[in-house]
Amino acid sequence: MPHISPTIWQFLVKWMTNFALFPPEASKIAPQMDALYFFMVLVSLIGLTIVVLLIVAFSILYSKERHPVAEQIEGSTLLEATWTIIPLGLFLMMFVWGALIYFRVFTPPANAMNIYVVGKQWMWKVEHPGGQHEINALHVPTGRAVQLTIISQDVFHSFSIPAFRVKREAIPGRYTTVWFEATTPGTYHLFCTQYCGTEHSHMIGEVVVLSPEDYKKWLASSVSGASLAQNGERLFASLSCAACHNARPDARGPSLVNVYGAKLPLSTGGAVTADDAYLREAILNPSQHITQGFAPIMPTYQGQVSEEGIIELVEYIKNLDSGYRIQQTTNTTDLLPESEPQAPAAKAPASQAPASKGVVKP
Amino acid sequence: MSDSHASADYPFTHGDSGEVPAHAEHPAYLRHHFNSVEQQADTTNFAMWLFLLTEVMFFGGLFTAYLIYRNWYYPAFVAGSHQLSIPLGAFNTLLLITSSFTMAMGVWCAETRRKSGLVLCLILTFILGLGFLGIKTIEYSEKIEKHHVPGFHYSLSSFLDPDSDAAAKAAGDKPMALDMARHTEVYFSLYFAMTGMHALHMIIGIAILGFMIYRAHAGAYTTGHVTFVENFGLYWHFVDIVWIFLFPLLYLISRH
Amino acid sequence: MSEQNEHAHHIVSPMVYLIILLALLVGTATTVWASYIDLGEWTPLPGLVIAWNPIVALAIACTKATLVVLFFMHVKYSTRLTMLTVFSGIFMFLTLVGMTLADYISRAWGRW
Amino acid sequence: MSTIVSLPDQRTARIPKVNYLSKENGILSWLLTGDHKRIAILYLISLSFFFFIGGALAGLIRLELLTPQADLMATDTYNKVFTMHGVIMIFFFLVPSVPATLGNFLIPMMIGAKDLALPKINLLSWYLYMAGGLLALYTMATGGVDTGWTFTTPLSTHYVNTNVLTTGLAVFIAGFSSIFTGLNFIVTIHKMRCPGMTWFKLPLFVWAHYAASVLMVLATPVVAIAIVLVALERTLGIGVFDPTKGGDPLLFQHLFWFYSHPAVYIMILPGMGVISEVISTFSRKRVFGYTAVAFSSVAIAIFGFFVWAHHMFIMGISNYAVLVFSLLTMLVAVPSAIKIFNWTFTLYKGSITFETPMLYAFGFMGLFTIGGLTGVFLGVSGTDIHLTETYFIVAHFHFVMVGGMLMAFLSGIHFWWPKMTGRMYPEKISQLAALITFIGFNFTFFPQFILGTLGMPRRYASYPPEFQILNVFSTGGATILGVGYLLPVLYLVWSLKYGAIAGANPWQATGLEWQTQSPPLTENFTVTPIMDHECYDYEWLEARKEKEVTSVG
Repeated sequence: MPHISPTIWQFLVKWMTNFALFPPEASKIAPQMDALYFFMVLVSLIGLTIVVLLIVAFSILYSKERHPVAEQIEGSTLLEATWTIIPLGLFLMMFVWGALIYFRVFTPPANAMNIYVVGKQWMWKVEHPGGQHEINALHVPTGRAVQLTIISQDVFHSFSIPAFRVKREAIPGRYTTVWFEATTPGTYHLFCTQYCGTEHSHMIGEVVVLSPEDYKKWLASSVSGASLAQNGERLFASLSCAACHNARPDARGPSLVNVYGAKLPLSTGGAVTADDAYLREAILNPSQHITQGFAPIMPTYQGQVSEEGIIELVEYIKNLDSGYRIQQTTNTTDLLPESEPQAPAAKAPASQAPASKGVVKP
Repeated sequence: MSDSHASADYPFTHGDSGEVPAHAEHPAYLRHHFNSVEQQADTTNFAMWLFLLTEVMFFGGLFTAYLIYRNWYYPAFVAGSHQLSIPLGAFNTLLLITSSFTMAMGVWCAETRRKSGLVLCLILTFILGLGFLGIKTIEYSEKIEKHHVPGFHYSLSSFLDPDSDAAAKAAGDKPMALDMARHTEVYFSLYFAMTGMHALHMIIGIAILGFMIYRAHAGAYTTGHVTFVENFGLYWHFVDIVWIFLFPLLYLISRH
Repeated sequence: MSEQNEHAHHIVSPMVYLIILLALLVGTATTVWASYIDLGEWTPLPGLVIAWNPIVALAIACTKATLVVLFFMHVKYSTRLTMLTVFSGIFMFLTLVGMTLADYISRAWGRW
Repeated sequence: MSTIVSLPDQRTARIPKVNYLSKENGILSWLLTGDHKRIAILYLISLSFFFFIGGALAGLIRLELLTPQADLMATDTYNKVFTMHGVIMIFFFLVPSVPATLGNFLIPMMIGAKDLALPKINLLSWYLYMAGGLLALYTMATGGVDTGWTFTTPLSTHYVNTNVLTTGLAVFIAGFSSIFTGLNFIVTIHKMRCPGMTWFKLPLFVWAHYAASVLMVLATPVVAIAIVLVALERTLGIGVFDPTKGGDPLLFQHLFWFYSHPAVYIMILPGMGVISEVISTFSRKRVFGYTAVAFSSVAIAIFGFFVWAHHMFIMGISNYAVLVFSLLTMLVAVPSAIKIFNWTFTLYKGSITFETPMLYAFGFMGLFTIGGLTGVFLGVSGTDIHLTETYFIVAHFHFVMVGGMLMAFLSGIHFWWPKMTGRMYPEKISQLAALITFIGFNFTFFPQFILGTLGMPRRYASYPPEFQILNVFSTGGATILGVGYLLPVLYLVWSLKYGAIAGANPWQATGLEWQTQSPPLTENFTVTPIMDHECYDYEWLEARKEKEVTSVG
């Protein structure tokens, strides 16, 4: 064997070992999308071979030597019809199949585990409801539907996991959602596929799929401080949302208990289900989202709360199943010296909060 | 003179005569590549219409933006629209419609070769156009005073507390929430984009009008060759149509 | 000739122009007057509210525009080709506005 | 291999003394010309200049992607390089390429007119093109722009401080150049056809340009207003696209893609026109199903307006809109399939020869079929989720634009070179160049399909190591492609002086442009021709040749 220079040898080794041709299928939707993909590849190959074979055949059969005098043919409507109907039929079949997959990918199931993703110029911030915060990484368990609620803080990004065949644009100003169910444990690529500036090609990361047990271990080992809901509670108090939304019957703002998923009648008529997007809009542009029977006095928090803050508030509101937590925060704010004197003396009967120690009656 | 060999291949060149067959006597303004005056006038008219098509699509983008944001921020559009004065807007519409009329009369004068009539109509159109722009400057200056120009310290005071603002008080506006008041800037962005683009087209029109008056005075358009006046008429009427749509959409949002 | 050129160049009489001018002025007056009256709303489907005021304003503006196009711009007297051009322009304008609005309106329907 | 080229006897053949090139000379005769043929030559020279700048930028991109790390240049330089590659290639080469050169030169001759309807507007169109082009070069020289050719807001309005305004102005001006060319063609085709030239006697080249011109006139203004709004938002801060001020960045996507999808049909339709002419001439046959091909051009133009949001499937537009636009994208794919099959069946029972234009045409048909079919992959909403914004899209549009459009452009340049210059190009080396281009092209862009399915994102300066092999293939192919594109410049310029004298109709083609001398007279025909025969009427051509041979004796 003649001497192969090290660089070529290194290249060949790389060729043998590190050479991907098709992305791994690591989510439930991946095989379905690959089925459609290979069907389309097959149809395209057949179509291409038909065209190429015809061209080659006609070129050989009717070249100038073999067929010096050309016969003028006007055309045939039958042939025209065939190569209009057949491609149209094939394309429509692909359209229907594709639309089914599209709806399956972008309609999260109700029981999906929600993870928030905030795209920011040149990094992905992933926030698990339990409080785990990850940068350019996403740990998910297998066999569980995971819904990503994605938003961007500045420009268009696009959260793309090729191995899951899933991709959703991160848009500043509104949530976009996508869901997947991971199947095979492993580490897969995470890309930002919408051009977002200088470090666009470094805005990458890895998606680590763990078996349910490993996922629990990871959750336990990586908890960092309070959960999103707890942070949301602190924000809820510091922004003095409780001043109006204090779940008392005489409150100035609608009660937020079990509001998530409820159908809210709006002051402008019509009703809307309170999902993440609605809650975010209600915080930032309240005057368009006033629940019936309440005065439009809620101030806007645009520019005062970061995207992560809104996510924490939304998470807090989603977990509000009783007025108890709000009462607790309201009472503590009463203790603060500068909090304004108590509203009219007729204090509504304390909500059904169990007598908990450490609460000082004013 | 193409040499004899060449002529064998070209069936469309006469033997070796080579000289262009005598044309019927044609007026000076007929361009060489047209076969008749009729074809030339017809062609330039069609070309003008195609150009107006591009203008329709150009303003189409602005109208799309307007319709979307009007649905999204209707209260802000109402408050913004109350800042505009209907008398000035209506008067501007009258001015522009009359200038369209005088322009049409100008085209008629050119067709019937009435030079003085043509010059008079063109001057009237010129004055009415200037009047329109004058009123626009009044309106714009009023907005600049009130800081309603987006991007230049845009102030929300006249929406947050309408009593401090004469126009808002007159329209009986109620104080607006801050987030909706902030979206009035989108209204004024569109207001200035649309009326600004329209005014720019007016200025171009008036400039061409000035040139035409000078040429008409020299007797150019009353010799039977009216395409320039006719095409300018089409442009002017188009600019008038844009205003006919702008006026109700921007000024008359829920005045009751 | 390649295509029947415009028949004898039809000269529109000033009387027609005058009538159209009056019609346009009346149109402007009506649209201003109509904007001061609350024409109410109509809700064919829950959540879909159609206010009559903008519809009326647009209808008046469209009639004024058609008058200007037909008479001031002589489309009424010109070839079918000019008519075709005007319609293709309007059609493309409505496509741009319509299909873009179709996206915005149907966004609120689903959870997406 | 036999050929149909019939040149006059080289010993006595001479370039005709009076022609559009020799009629008047001096720089002013070129810069102030109204002659559509001279404007076409001006466009040809400036287009080639911009093509090689764009090509050089493409070379830089491919060199950078040889290695997984971003090591050839800093990432923001890479961003500026691919942005300028996009802007120059699309706005300053692909959109004007065939219409401005071959269209300008040939449409008046094909319909028997003396010139385009509005010669001065035609010259203005070239000046606007040059103004836009020089402004784009100025932008490159003074720091470039790194927003991508799509100017995505809010990136282009708030988050970059490079020359977005000057690039926007350059594109705005070049847009008007395209509008004026389209306007000129529509008016000429409608109003200046010679007697007897009905709509169904028009060559398919003219039909394709008519459809493309309708797109140019109706779609370009919308990108003009989109750029104006981006400029206003960038300078004055109006809140039309700015989410913090209540604007919607998706509105820019709607306005931008409303133009940019018809723009891809503006680019491909003229190429299809060239292919119809070349396939018909080199198989000596009328195009199979002439009316079907003509109407499919118009159908592509019309349907091209309703499909733009398939560029935005994952951007959060409503799922109902995705359904509508995906369905309409399927409809717009069908006319292209009709054309491919009609060209294939034109070869049936023909008398085919394989000169360079025909080789490029075969290359076009193969590559455009792949390009078109992969477009359906992206039109189907399901697979689009995985494939959008990856190298699959880069491969798709390069297959259609470079494999389709550029092959058609080169085929047209070689086919009409004798008519434009009176000289024949050298046959053997140009067939070699066509082969090299075809091979180089497939080596460059086929691996990118695989990279796309692997999920490699667009516009990445660095990528994971397992993608390197395919990228090395792609760069290797790019070098071959580069050679393939350099060769024509060499031998075409060489042929200007040393090429064989072509005579009026070297290919014995049936088009009206071949029935007059080459290079043609300034007024194209001394006597306005009468179109008394069908187009692609080879019997009429034979009959005329016998009559002519006897009459000259």
